[in-house]
Amino acid sequence: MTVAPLIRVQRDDFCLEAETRRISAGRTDIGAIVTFTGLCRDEGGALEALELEHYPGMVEAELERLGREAITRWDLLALTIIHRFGKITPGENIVLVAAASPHRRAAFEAADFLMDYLKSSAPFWKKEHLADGSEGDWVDAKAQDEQALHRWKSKR
Amino acid sequence: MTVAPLIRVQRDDFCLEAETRRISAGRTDIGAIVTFTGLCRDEGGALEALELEHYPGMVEAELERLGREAITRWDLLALTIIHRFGKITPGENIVLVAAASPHRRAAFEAADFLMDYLKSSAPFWKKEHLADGSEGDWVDAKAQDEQALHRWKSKR
Amino acid sequence: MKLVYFAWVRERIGKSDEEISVPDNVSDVAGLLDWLAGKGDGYAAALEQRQVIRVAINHAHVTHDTPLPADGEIALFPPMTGG
Amino acid sequence: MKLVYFAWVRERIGKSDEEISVPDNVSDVAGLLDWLAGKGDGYAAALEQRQVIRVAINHAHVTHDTPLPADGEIALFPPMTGG
Repeated sequence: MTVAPLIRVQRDDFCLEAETRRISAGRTDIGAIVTFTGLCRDEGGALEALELEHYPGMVEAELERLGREAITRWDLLALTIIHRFGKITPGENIVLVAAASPHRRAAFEAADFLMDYLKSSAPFWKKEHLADGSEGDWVDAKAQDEQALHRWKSKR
Repeated sequence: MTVAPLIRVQRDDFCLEAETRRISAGRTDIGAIVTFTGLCRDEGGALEALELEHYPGMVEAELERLGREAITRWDLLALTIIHRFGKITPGENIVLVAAASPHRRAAFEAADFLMDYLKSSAPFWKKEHLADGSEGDWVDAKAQDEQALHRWKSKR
Repeated sequence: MKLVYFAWVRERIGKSDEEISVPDNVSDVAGLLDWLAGKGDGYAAALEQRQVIRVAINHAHVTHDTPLPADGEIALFPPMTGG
Repeated sequence: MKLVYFAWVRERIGKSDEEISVPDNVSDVAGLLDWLAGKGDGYAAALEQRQVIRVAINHAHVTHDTPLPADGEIALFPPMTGG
């Protein structure tokens, strides 16, 4: 049976428990589920909110492509990627990756891989709204996020 | 503020959502939460249940020691380790590790580290109950679990 | 051909999308960026640091040496900051 | 001194714990295992592959060359299989 990634791009929040239950319900072949939840930080109080812009259509296609690549590289039984857009305040969820496998290493590596690639290739852009009421800047892409991709090119 | 690991060794199941909410509730400095959930597999239908024996007192001390080591090595804002004992049937949860950090790499590495060490140094032993009604064997420790520890000795 | 813009590329150009017809001598992405940069101050500001501009053709990432398609949607945007 | 046993070490010895007094010439963990193995068939079976037996003194892992404490709890068990 080929595993297909579940991709959702939405304004609303998600529920970690609901997503892992959706993955594990009624099955007895999963040994490990790794979840990554990315949250909005307030940057020491300076940030009021993040506004996440996205490219509808391309986002879904890109997450689907990354999800399928992870399924090809690791022995996954289920994979969920949820990314929010719109205005998100500190403490709120931004992104969820959940990877299930018979074994822990595959689940860890797939979730880690997806977060690295998602940062650099899923068409989202974050704009800051500052706590002092001023309009902040667009968040700069980090060089370290690009460098993180090299970790996956030497492997396998 | 020094972070203390939350350790629980219990017969009852746990709730992933409740544990991550306990970690993130009311705070705005967490950027990443990685959770690992280990589940009981049925080994292709051969397994009816696992019986987990543990060494009360030492288990808590050992998980606390591992948790504190992770907090020393990585920039963690919260850490939860829950391990069940007793009879666990296929599809049920066995273990949860949840690590929260400002940054994703620390959360991933700490959860990964803890699962590797927990396997080889937390005093739990699994006995199989087979689906055909016979008493199964004690699960053998895997050489690959010992080898996995070397990953953490070259780093840092 | 439809162009779509995101984040500060969109803000500097001052619109989120437009239909354009490119001259015959513009054959690849780099050529398109050069030609657009000459269309006005907003375009020039958006495309000032040409090398950081990311491009997608019909929802797939492409490099600047990619030939332009006969038709479709071309997106210009800054490096992505999702996750 | 209190000895506690787990998993198949417990099953083979046939009890989960016992109080013992070790002879004066038994000074470290390896010596304790040798001495215990001579206490009967169950002990001999449990301790047959001496090198795989893991030992904890007062809830902390120790190696076989560790001196015995004056008092406390010594646990013998197989390699752990939690997680």
